[in-house]
Order: sequence, then C-alpha cells, then structure tokens
Amino acid sequence: TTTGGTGSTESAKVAFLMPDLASTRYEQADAPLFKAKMKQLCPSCEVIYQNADSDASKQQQQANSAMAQGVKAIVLDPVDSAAAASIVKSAQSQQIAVIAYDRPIPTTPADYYISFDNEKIGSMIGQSLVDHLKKEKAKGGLLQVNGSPTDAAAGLIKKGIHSAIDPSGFKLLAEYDTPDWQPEKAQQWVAGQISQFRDDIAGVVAANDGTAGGSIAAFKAAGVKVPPITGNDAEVAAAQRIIAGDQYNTISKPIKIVAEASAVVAWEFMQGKKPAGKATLYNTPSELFVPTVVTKENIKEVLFDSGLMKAADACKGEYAAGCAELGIK
Amino acid sequence: MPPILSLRGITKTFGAVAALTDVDLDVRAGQVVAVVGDNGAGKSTLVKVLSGVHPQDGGTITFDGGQTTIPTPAAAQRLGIATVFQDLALCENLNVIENLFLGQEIRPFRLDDVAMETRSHDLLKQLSAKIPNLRAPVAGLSGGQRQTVAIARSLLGEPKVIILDEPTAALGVAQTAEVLNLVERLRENDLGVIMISHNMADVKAVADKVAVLRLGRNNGVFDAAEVSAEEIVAAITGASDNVVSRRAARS
Amino acid sequence: MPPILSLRGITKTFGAVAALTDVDLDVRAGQVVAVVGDNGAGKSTLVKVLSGVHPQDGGTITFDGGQTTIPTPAAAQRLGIATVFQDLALCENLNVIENLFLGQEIRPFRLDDVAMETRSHDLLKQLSAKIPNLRAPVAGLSGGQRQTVAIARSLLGEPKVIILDEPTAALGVAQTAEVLNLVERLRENDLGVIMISHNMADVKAVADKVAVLRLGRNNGVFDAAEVSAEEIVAAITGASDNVVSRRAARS
Amino acid sequence: MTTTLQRQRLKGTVESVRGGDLGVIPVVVGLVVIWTVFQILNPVFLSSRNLVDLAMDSAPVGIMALGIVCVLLVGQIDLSVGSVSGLSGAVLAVLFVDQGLPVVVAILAAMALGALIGYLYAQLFNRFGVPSFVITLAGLLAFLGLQLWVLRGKGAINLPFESGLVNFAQLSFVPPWLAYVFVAVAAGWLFVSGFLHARARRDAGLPARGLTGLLVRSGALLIGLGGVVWYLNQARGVGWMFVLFVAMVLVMHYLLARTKWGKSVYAVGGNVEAARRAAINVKAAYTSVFVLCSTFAAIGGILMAARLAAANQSSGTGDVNLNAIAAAVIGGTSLFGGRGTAFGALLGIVVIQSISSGLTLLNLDSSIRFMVTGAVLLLAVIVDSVARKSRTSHGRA
Amino acid sequence: MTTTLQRQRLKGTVESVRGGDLGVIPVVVGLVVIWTVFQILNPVFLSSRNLVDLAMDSAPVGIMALGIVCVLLVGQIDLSVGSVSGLSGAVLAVLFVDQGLPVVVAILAAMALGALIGYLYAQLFNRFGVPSFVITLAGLLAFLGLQLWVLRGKGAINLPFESGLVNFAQLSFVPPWLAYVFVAVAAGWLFVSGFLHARARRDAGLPARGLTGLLVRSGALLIGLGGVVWYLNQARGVGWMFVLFVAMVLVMHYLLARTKWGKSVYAVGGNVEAARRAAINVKAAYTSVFVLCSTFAAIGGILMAARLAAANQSSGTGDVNLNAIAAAVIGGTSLFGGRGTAFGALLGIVVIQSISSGLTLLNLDSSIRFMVTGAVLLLAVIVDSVARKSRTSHGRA
Ligand SMILES: Nc1ncnc2c1ncn2[C@@H]1O[C@H](COP(=O)(O)OP(=O)(O)OP(=O)(O)O)[C@@H](O)[C@H]1O
Ligand SMILES: Nc1ncnc2c1ncn2[C@@H]1O[C@H](COP(=O)(O)OP(=O)(O)OP(=O)(O)O)[C@@H](O)[C@H]1O
Ligand SMILES: O[C@@H]1[C@@H](O)[C@H](O)OC[C@H]1O
Ligand SMILES: [Mg+2]
Ligand SMILES: [Mg+2]
Repeated sequence: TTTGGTGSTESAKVAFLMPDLASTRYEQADAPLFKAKMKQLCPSCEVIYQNADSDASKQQQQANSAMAQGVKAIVLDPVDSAAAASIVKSAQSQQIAVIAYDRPIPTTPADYYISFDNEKIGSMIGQSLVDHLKKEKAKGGLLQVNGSPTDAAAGLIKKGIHSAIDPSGFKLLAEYDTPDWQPEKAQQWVAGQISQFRDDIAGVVAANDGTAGGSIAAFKAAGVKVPPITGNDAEVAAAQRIIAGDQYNTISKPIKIVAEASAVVAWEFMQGKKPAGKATLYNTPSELFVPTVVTKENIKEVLFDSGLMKAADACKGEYAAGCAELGIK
Repeated sequence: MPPILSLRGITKTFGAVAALTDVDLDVRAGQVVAVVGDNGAGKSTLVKVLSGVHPQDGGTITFDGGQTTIPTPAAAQRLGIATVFQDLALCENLNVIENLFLGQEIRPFRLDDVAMETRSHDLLKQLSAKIPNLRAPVAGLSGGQRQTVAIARSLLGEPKVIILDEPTAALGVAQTAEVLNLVERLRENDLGVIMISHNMADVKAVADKVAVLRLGRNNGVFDAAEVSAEEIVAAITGASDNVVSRRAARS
Repeated sequence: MPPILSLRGITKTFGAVAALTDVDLDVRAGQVVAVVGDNGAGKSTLVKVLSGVHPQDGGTITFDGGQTTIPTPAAAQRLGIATVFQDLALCENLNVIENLFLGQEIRPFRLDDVAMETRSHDLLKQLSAKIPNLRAPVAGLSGGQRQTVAIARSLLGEPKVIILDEPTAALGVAQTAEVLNLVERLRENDLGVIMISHNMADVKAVADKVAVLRLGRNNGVFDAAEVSAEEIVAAITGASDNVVSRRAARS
Repeated sequence: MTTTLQRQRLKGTVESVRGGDLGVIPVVVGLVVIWTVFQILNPVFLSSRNLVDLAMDSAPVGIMALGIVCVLLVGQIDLSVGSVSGLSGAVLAVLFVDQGLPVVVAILAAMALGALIGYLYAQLFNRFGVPSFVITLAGLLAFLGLQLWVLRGKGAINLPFESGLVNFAQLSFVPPWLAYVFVAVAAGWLFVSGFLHARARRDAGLPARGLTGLLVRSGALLIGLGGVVWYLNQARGVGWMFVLFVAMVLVMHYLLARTKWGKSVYAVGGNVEAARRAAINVKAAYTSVFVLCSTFAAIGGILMAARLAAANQSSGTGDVNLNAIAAAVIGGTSLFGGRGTAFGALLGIVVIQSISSGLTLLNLDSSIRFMVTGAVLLLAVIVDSVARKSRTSHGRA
Repeated sequence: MTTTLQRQRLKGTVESVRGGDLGVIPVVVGLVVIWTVFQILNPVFLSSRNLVDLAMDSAPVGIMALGIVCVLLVGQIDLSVGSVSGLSGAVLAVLFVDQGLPVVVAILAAMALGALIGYLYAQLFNRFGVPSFVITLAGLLAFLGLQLWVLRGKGAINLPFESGLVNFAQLSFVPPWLAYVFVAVAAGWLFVSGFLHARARRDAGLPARGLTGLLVRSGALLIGLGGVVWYLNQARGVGWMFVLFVAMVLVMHYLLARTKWGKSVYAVGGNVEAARRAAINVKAAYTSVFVLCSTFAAIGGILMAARLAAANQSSGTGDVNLNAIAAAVIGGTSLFGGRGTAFGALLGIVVIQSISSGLTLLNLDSSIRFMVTGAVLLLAVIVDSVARKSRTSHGRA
C-alpha cells in the first residue's frame, strides 16, 4: 500500500498538517513533539509541517503540495471536517495514509483517528465550573464566550459547553461568538454584559484561555470582583492567572501523548503496516485520549510536576508569591 | 428665421455666488455669437448650463423651436450641442484617438480602430495640429496640443450648435488662424456657433454678434461689424475709462 | 552687464519625442524676454527645465554668474526663480489664500492667517482680480480667477527671475492689461522676466527681446522694437507664406 | 467697511449651511440616530456606565485611526496598523514582563519600533515608488510574522494588573473636580483665543466673529462638554486614556490646521505635482505621515495590550485594520487624499464603537450581529453622504 | 509612405522599451526571479505536478481578482469579494445538497445572488454617493452574517464528490491532444486576426505590423504555450478550471480593450467628469463593474467550494479579499483608477500563488512564513515599480 511517494522507508516523508494559529498549541506543542518522536522512530525521515491559518483551501493546497513531495502519510488536523474529505479522497487515491488528528473527518473515513474531542472539552470545562458554583452556592447566571463563529472546532466546544450548563439550573444570561477568537472582542463583550447584568454574573464559560483573559480583564477594568471563569489550552498565561486566582480553570490536553501516538501510527503506515485502532469511530480505527481539567487544586501536579510546564516560565515576577503558596518550584 | 437656440432668464448660483442672473441669449443657424466678459462674469457657467454640465436654477431654453431642458451632457449631445470646455476635460490616461472618440466610438462591440485612427488624422490635420503620436496618452501633450484635441472632438457627430469656450487660449498663431477659419466654415455650413473669448481681435474677426456678460448679467448685445473694440471693452469693464484704455492711451 | 540667467545647449527628450534640442537663451536683469513658438515647440518644456520640474538631459545653466543645476523646484526657489506654469498647478482642495502661500506660509508653527489674508487681498487687488471668496477652495474658481491666483503666487518671496508661461491666456481684457503693467513694473524693479505667449500684440507691447523656438530648436532672437509681428510669425511657422498671413491677406 | 464685511461673513455662513457645507453635522446626526435606536432597544446603552466603557474602548483604535487620517490625507494607505499594533504590544510585553525592563523603556522601545517601521515604509515608497497598498500589505504579513516570532514559545504574556500601564488603561479616571476644570479651561481658552484672533482680524480690516458669536460658541462648549462630564461622572467618570486620545486629536488638529506641515500634507494629497512645484518637500511629507501612522499604531497597540492586560498572538488581527480605516473614512476622510480632519477620527471611532457596544447589549446570534453591523454602518454613512452630495450638487465638488 | 511609417513604428517600440514602457515585462521578470529562487530551494517547485496544482489553485481567486480589476479601473473598490464568495458557496451547497436542486440551478442562483449584490452596491453608490469602501465594508460584514445564517445549524456542507461540479474543480483535465489543438488554434487565430488587421491598417495608409513580426509573434505563442502545455501534460495536464479562468481573462481583455463599454470604464476611472461630459452614462459604467465584480466573486466562491468539495462558515474569510485585491494591484492595476488590464489579474494571482506554493514547500515556521511572504511580495513589486518609475522620469507619468 505504500507505493505512493518515492524512495525507501528510510528517508520517507510524512506531513503534519495543523489547522490554525488562533490556538498556540499547534505550533508550540503539537508540531515539535511530533517531530521529536518521529526523529526517534526514523532518524532519516522528513516531517513536513504546515499550518493552514484557519483556511480550509490553504490546507488543501498544503496537502496537495505534500503529496507532490511524495509523502507516505499525512497527519491531518482539519480546519474544516467536511472540507477535509477532499484531502482524504485525493490521498487515498494515491495510496497515502491519512491520520485524522484532534478533529474527526466524519463523512469520509480516514485511515486512523487520534484525538481528544473538542465537544468533550467543552462539556468538561463547563461541568467543572458548574460543580464549583454549586459547591459555593453561587447565585446568578452565566455568560458564555464561545470561539470564532467561523471555526468548526469552536462550534464543537460550544456544543459541549451547552451540554454541561443548559441542564445545570444556572441561567444563561447571554452568549457570544468571538470573532477570530480575539481576546479584545471578548473583553468588550463581557464589559457590556457587566454594565447590563452587574452582580448577576455568577461565572463565565470562556472557550479558550485567550477569551478567558479578555473576560477577566473586563471585570478588572470595571472594578468588579472577578467571578469564576473557565479556559482551555493550559497556556502559561492562563496558568499564571489560575495561580493568581483570577481564572478558575483551564484544560490540559495530553498533547504529548497524542502527538507521540500519532507519530507511532504514522510510522507504522509508512512502513506499510495497518495499525488497528483501540476503537472504531466514524468507521475509522480510532484512539481517544482524555484531557484533564486544571484548577488551583491540581495545577501543581498536572502542569508542573508532570513537566508539561516549567516553573521558571510561569512563576516570574508577580506570580512568584502565588507559586510559592501552591508549592510550585 | 427663428433662433436655433434661445435662452431666457437663465439663473444659476453656487452657494453664495450668483454666477448667472436673468441671462438672455439668442443664436441663429449660420451665426457666430461671441460671448465676452470679465473673469468670473459667468461665461463658462453659461456654457455649462447649455451643455448639461450644471443645469440652470431658473429660466428657459428653447432649441430648434421647442422649449427643452438640458439636464445632462447626454441630453445636450442628443439635441446636437457640442462643446469645447475651457478646462478641456480630457482623460489623461487615454490616448488622443480614444479621447477624440470617447462616447462616440465607431462599432461599439468591436471597435474599428482603423477607421478611428484615419478619421483622427484627418481631423487634426484640418486644425494644423502638431501631435507627434496619436497613440500616446494625452498626459504628455502640450497645452495647445490638448486644446486642439478638444476642438477636434467637438467636430465629430453632427452637431447643430457648437460652443467654444476660449478655444484659442492656448493655441499657436497658426492653429489660431485655423480655428478662426474653421469657425467661418461652420457658419457657412449653417451651424450656430457660440464662442467665448477674451481676445478682441479674434472676436472682431469672426463674430456676427457680441454679447457682453457683466457680473453674471447681460450687459448689451452688439453687432460685431458696427461696434469697436473700445466699446466692447467698456461694456465688459463697466466704464469707458479703464485700465485697458489707460494702457492704450499711454503707448 | 552679464545675463542673470543663461542657457547653453539645453536638450530634453520624452521617450521618442525630442522636446528641446540644443537651446540657448539669455535673460538680463531688467529685461523681458518673450519666448514664442508653435504648439509643441518646447516652450513649456523649457520653462519646466528652468523651474526644476524636469531637469534637462544635457546643456548648462548659468545663474547670476555661476554655473548651476536646477534639479528640483526647491532649488529654483532658492536661486530666486519664480514660475507661473501653463497648467497652473493649484491644489483644488485648498482655498485661495492657502494656494497663494503654499510652501511659503508665514510663521510655520502657528500660521498667521491674518497676515496672509491681508497680503492676499493686496496682491489680488493689484491684479484687478475678481474673486468672490478667498476662503473657498479654488475648485470653484473660473479659469481666469485661477490664472490670477497663480500669477499672484509668483510675486511672493523675492524672486530675481520670473517666468510666466502664457500668463494672460485665460485673462479678461482688464486683467490682461494689469498683467502687462505688472510685467513692466517687474522690469523697472530690475527683475529678469521670461514670458511665453502666443499673443503677438502682448509680446510686442512688453518684450525687449523675442526668442523663437521651432520644433524644439532656437529659430532666431529678435529685438522686439525692431521686428514686425509678421516676421515673428514667419519664424514661428517656418515660412512667410502661412495660414496667418493668408488670413490677413484675405481680410 | 468692517460691518459690510461682517454681514458678508454671516451671509456666507448661512449660505454655506444651506449649500450643504455642514462639516461634521451629518455624522453627528447619524450618531444620534444610532444612539436613539439602541437606547430604545436596551436602556443600558446610554447608561453612564456603558458610555464610560465606550469612551475607553474607543481610545486605542481611535488613536490608530488618527494615524490613518494622516496617511489618507496624502492619498496613501496603511493596511498594516493592525499588525504593527500587535507587534508593538508583543514587544512591550516581552521587554517589560520577560526582560523586566522599566515600563517606560518598554513603551518607548515599542513606539520607536513603530516609528522605524513607518520610516521603512516611507523609504520604500519614496525610493521605489511601490504603491503604499502593496508596501503595507507586505508589512501586514511581515510584522504579523514578527509578532508571532517575538511571542514564540509563549503565546500570550500577561501584563501585571498592578502595573501603572494596565491601571492607566483600565482603572484610572480623571477626578471629577479636575474634569470640570478641564472643561472650564477649554471653554475659556476657546473664548480668549477666539477673541484675540477676532481682534487681530478686525485690526487688519478683515471680517471677524463678533463678541456674541464668541460667547455663544464658548458657552455651548462649556455646557455641552460639562454635561458630558457630569453624566460620565455618574459612573466612574472620564478615563485618562480617553483624555489622552482627545488630547492627541487636539494636537493633530492643531498640527494639520495651523502649521506649515499640515498645509503641506493637504497639498500633497490634493495635487502632489502642484505641491512639488511649490517647493514643498514631498518626500518629507510622505515620510512624516508614514512615521506618524505607524507610531500611532504602536501606541494603539500598547494601549490595547494594557487594556487587555495581556499581549497575545492574535492581538491586532481580525478587524482592527478595517476598523481603524473605516473610522477615518466614516469621519469624512477621503480615500483619494486631501480631505479630512483629525476630529473625523474621533467621530468615526465613536460611531463604530457605538454600533459594536449597542449590539453587544442585544445578545444576538453572530450571523444576525454581522448583518446588523453592516446595515447600521451603511446607514450612518448614508446620512453623511447624502449631505455631502447635496453640497456637490451645489457646485462645491 | 508605408515604409517610413513602419520605421517610425519600430523606432517607437524601441524607444518605448528604452523609455520604460515595459508593459507586463517587469512583473514577468519578478515572477521568473521568484520561480528560480524557489526552484533552487526545493526542486519540487517547478515539477509538473506542482505547477498543475498551482494553476488549479489560481483559478478561483484569480477570477475574483478579475472582477476587482474592473472595480479598480473605475477608481472604486470592493472589500467584500471574500464574503460574497463564501455566501455564494454556502447558497450553492444548501440549494444543491440540502434542497436537492439540480446543480445548474444552484450555480445560477448563486451567481444571480452575486449579481444582485453588485447591483445593490451600485444603487447605493450612484444614489447616495456613499464611498464604495464603506458600502463594501458593510457588505463584507452583512454577507458574512448571511453566510453564517444560511449555514446555521449545519456548519459545513459536503458537496458530493461524484457531482460534475466537484469533478470539474478537482479532477477534470483537458485531454492532451485537445490542449495542443487549443494552442494551435490560439496561435493561428493570433496570426490571422493580426494579419487581417495589419492589412486593413495598411489599406487605410496607417503603419502596421509586418508579416515577419506577425509570424514571430504567433510562433512565439505557439512554442511558449505549447511548451507549457507539454510540461503540464507530464503530470495531469491542464485543468478545465484553469482553462475557464484563462477564457474569462481573454473575454474580459476583449471587453475592456475592444469595446465601447471598456473605453467608458477607463474613461470613468481616468477622469469621471470628462467621461460625464462626453455623454458617457457614468452610473451605468459603475453599475456594470460592481455587478461584474460581485458576480465574479460568486463564481470564485462556487469554484472554491467545488475545489474543496465543501462549503463552510469560514469559506471566503481570511486572506481571500486581500489576495484578490493584491493580485490586481501586483498585476499593475492602479488603485486610483484608469490603469490596468485583465491580464494583470492573471499575472498577479500567479505571483501570489507562486509565493504561497513555494513557501509551502519550504516547511517553515508560520512566523517565518509570514515574514518571508511579506518580503517576497514586496520584492516582486519593487521590480515592477522601479520600471514604472523610470517610465515616469522619462515623462510618461
Ligand atoms: N511629460 C511629457 N511626456 C511626453 N511628451 C511630452 C511631455 N511633455 C511635453 N511633451 C512633448 O514635448 C513637446 C513639447 O511640449 P511643450 O509642452 O514644451 O510645448 P509648448 O511649446 O509649450 O506648446 P504649447 O504652445 O502648446 O503649450 C510636445 O510634442 C509634447 O507632446
Ligand atoms: N463649481 C463652482 N462652485 C462655486 N463657484 C463657482 C463654480 N463655478 C463657477 N463659480 C463661480 O461663478 C463665477 C462665474 O464663473 P465662470 O467660470 O462662469 O466665469 P467665466 O466668465 O467663465 O470667467 P473666466 O473668464 O475667468 O473663465 C465665478 O465667481 C466663480 O468663482
Ligand atoms: O484549543 C482550542 C482548539 O481545540 C480548537 O480547535 O481551536 C481553538 C483552540 O483554542
Ligand atoms: Mg471661463
Ligand atoms: Mg506650453
């Protein structure tokens, strides 16, 4: 099955195609981790990494270009799950394996699927917040700050959040799709809601750490107490805010695990093997991993003790005291 | 014979400036009417009213026997009024031929560049134009060359009235003479001609009537054959003792 | 007395067009030199060379005794050469006062609008200008009003040489007379004046010397007092039998 | 003579209003319409509290729009203000937070980088004649890349909430008494300078505004501005950041209207060849506006980062560019050069922020929100354009 | 006489090249430089396979750039082509897939919607004189909203791979023999039409191209285009979608250069008042270009959706707008109106896609990729601008 591309397995090429820059993880975590693992598995193999910057057409061009360069496998995090079908079709017609990564390709089965799913992420951060508010016996309603209205992944997260908060008993005061995931937009919107609902805001479900930061800034700028606010991505800046008590949670996805697992699977495909999945989803052999919600309670273990984040990065300046308090070194 | 073009009570203001107040004018076929007046007297405004550039605020226009309005340049063209504007109004990005035929191209769906180029050569030759390259943008033309192009433009189509706003201002002596010859030919062909000019010699040379505008109002219509340059100047400046007469007296 | 401005062998081409070839010209302080020639003869190009708009391709310029170059309009201004361009070059979005003082504003960091407005009134009055509102954009001015503004502009500062490219083309009879008076005053004040004109009467009235350009080359320099209009026309057109003489003969 | 001139002047004013030369009035009318509608839809809109936010949110992009006005005035464009603002925020954060430099040094460095970028643009424009659209499009991409590179391995950097800079952008308001003093000083200054000017003109025999006119004008300013300040003081008051923005508008207004440099900018935009022939240093004029625009973009970026208390990779992307340009255009600046004012940037950004704020309060679906934003934007400008058009048809093209 | 005229003509050509009037040569030179550099950096770049993709990818945005050229020619702008293309893709998908209408009906409906949008813009522009920048900015927002609304609750819609439309955009290539026939016909047509034209000119006593010149020109086309076709045929060949794009370029070239309508477009862009006084229907000219531009945007959107085999919420967002406008500008179209050609859109989009494709092959960090894109874009245009500048300094401003 590996007649696609040229040359032997020893110097084979594999493409690692990521969807956007709005979230920093792809460029900063997924790609380097994948490359490192690949290097370890096959020192002479070449990884072609591309980021489509939220543009499905660009991703298609990048895939075509990778195929023109003779890759034997493509690890694909689709900008748009529907549009990715074209890539799968075209790759499979050239006997190139496609591993769906992070987001599924429901309509046209890929050769493999590795992920934690975004809908699940939404429901986990939402649920974590709701549980916290119930425990604190908080009164009032929730604001929901979603991701970009033009981003399919944001749609999944949004769906997940609703699944957690709609039945929670907390009223959804208002919700907002943040254009381009821009923190500034989230800030302005939340500021408007503060004018409108004042003390009725029990918490904010923000779909990622950037919009969470914007929401927090809005409360600070209004001179109002910051209610519990969710996040997602476990950025350093978010970890700092959790340490400082400004942000309630974020979510740490086992990027290292998925990135390395996908490298292993890709390498098997490149050698002409056909790995069987742990499960079957969307008619595709699949492997799903579970992310971890991070709060002040577990941040030390999940992010720092595990080595995912360095104390030196997060515990600078004003955050040193908070770190010390939590015993983060 | 009734006038082909007849204006009554034409009024036009720009904000606070009354450019034309109650102006009357008659032009007959085969007649050259010179309109003269001081700077800012309203001559070009009158031209623009007649060519549909700035419709008048008040007053009536009668053309070829019937009362009419000239709301747009297209309306003027339909009536048969062709105009050479003082500010020429050429498209700098187009070449001489394209400017000449603008809006009147031959064969709209498959331009006939051969016919247009031939016709352009003929027209410009007739005006003694010295233009090195008809296919270069008019941006590179000298002042007089542009003026010649603008005059040539007005001769396309079959106008009944031609309005020339300072046609010879930028022209060389030879080209000026050709334009004066042209005006005479137009008269012979029974067209009505309105010519704006500051040059008394030119006015005296070709005009049949001389209409004077002063501060946006009529200030007399004279028979060109009977009036002297000094009388016209006096009507323009509003005084027989004026800087022109003083200069003349001095030399 | 040596000439204040002296050109030798000036050459300028635009692509395939040789606008000036080997042109010489001398102007003395207190002298009015008329430059005449057919349309496209290169007169305005010569003006542009002298004012730093289009530096020459070849040839030398001597000013006030020393050889110099005029690469930019600012250089011309520094030398003391002020120019009225044929295409006027006003900023339509600025008002009359702003155009007059453009680049020479009084008090750069806190404009003195009172002084500038007063001075504008004086200058324009001197030229018999009829401009209703000095604070309206020049976009609304008539052709002659614009020309007057351009001429007034050149009188600001303390130029040693003034170049006027067709200064009276758009002017009314009174304003033309004022400009001719002005040229005479400039001569009395010992300025050098270069005046481009197609109007033989104006040339004869004020010029001391008449330099003829033909097809971009010198075609004779005449003493204005001694030459007849017919001779000048013959030099311009390159033949004593020309359309002008034929018209003259006819009438 | 003075009296006839005065009468002429009065007649001129009346005629000019009748003739459609309404200045900023139409935009203001558009604004009033927008405000009324949003207030009816949600009474929080015109609450002091919301207006305080609106004013603060206007400042960063408003300052960028001020730079855009200058660039548009010379008939050029800068598509990269968003990227430059994002880069500037990133540089500020890295120097201040990561490198631990004093905040003032970080701010100056970010501004200097902005100025340098503008200088670079100007060089490319002046030397090679590359259209500014392309230069700044290249800049948009390149400086976005640089921003990502500066933040590589970090993604987002928090600015400490306690820092003076964040405080300035979020929480520092003019004390009420001082705000009233500002208003009084402004009105007084308007009167005194107007009076002196009128006297100078009268002395020179020129028509001048009468005493009554001057008093009415200053009084109107006193009451109008005083009312605004009073209303904002019902909530947190007038933000210092907004004061900075207004001060910059005033300074730019002065520079554009009352200095030789300002006239050269208008001249270059109106007719660059005429400006050149008037011995204006055209290249210097271009350089000055490009430098100003990028510097203002950098300042905008600093304030945006301060207001968010963070710099991140997406700062300055999205609609920042278009909003800054749109504010200038809505405020009456022509895209073809030579027409526009500094106040236009203020009005334009207030229009844009009002739409955005009004919709924020309405809790609409994002699809509807986009459609309504487009429609309202269009309506606001139609009012203005119709007025302008009536001016043109009155021959003031 | 003919011979002296011919000599004049030859001299004119030589002089015009020397004088800097190089037409599209500088852009082509820029393109050659880009291609050489990328080929050195990665030999896959000029492989037949990559060029086949490059040609296909150029088509959708290239068609949109063609519309932008028209709008820029009259001195206006359309910022909304991205949104209109996204909306059109969405409408197509909903009608074709969701509603099960025949694909032709869905295509025509999407195109009709595009035309309607352009007509709406033109009405707003002609009636109210609102700057096209603002109208189309409002359109950008509103039609993005409409696109989201059309796709509400769906997100993305797949177009069936089996459909002719998707096939057209992904997999259908001109059979090699037919491609060669096309080339031969083009060269033949160029010769015959040139010959007839030259004869007509000679008959009228005008200077005309000689037989040798005509033969050389057609021969060059035959060999050049034949070579390209041969090379592309080494891989999958010439895509029908690319052929469609080239055909549209040729048609637009004809319309702009050889019809009365085309002249009116250039005239309106060069000097709208002069055009009006020449009795040109200026409003009709504006209407025609706005309608064309939006319709082309709709066609681009349909092809983009077809190429992706999906329509989604983010279609048409991102850099589609800027790329379409940049392609037009890089291809030599002036933002101030009156200068530009249809071929410019073709060249411009090939420059942009080459940069994008070349950088894709280089496997760079996104931050570096943005910076390099900006730099290469700038360099490509500097070559062109320097040439243009030399033309200006030769007095052909
Ligand atoms: N910028 C330019 N580009 C190309 N050709 C030009 C340019 N400027 C002038 N020319 C050409 O140079 C020649 C001389 O032009 P110039 O303007 O000097 O003539 P002129 O003597 O002033 O004529 P006129 O009496 O009509 O004003 C003309 O043939 C003109 O077409
Ligand atoms: N579009 C306009 N806007 C405002 N004022 C205008 C406009 N057009 C003309 N005017 C004013 O109307 C008056 C008459 O102008 P007009 O151009 O008709 O004069 P003219 O007789 O042609 O003068 P000239 O001999 O100088 O060409 C002038 O005072 C002028 O300033
Ligand atoms: O982490 C998020 C990712 O899962 C989503 O796909 O895009 C936005 C990110 O913030
Ligand atoms: Mg006039
Ligand atoms: Mg001249």
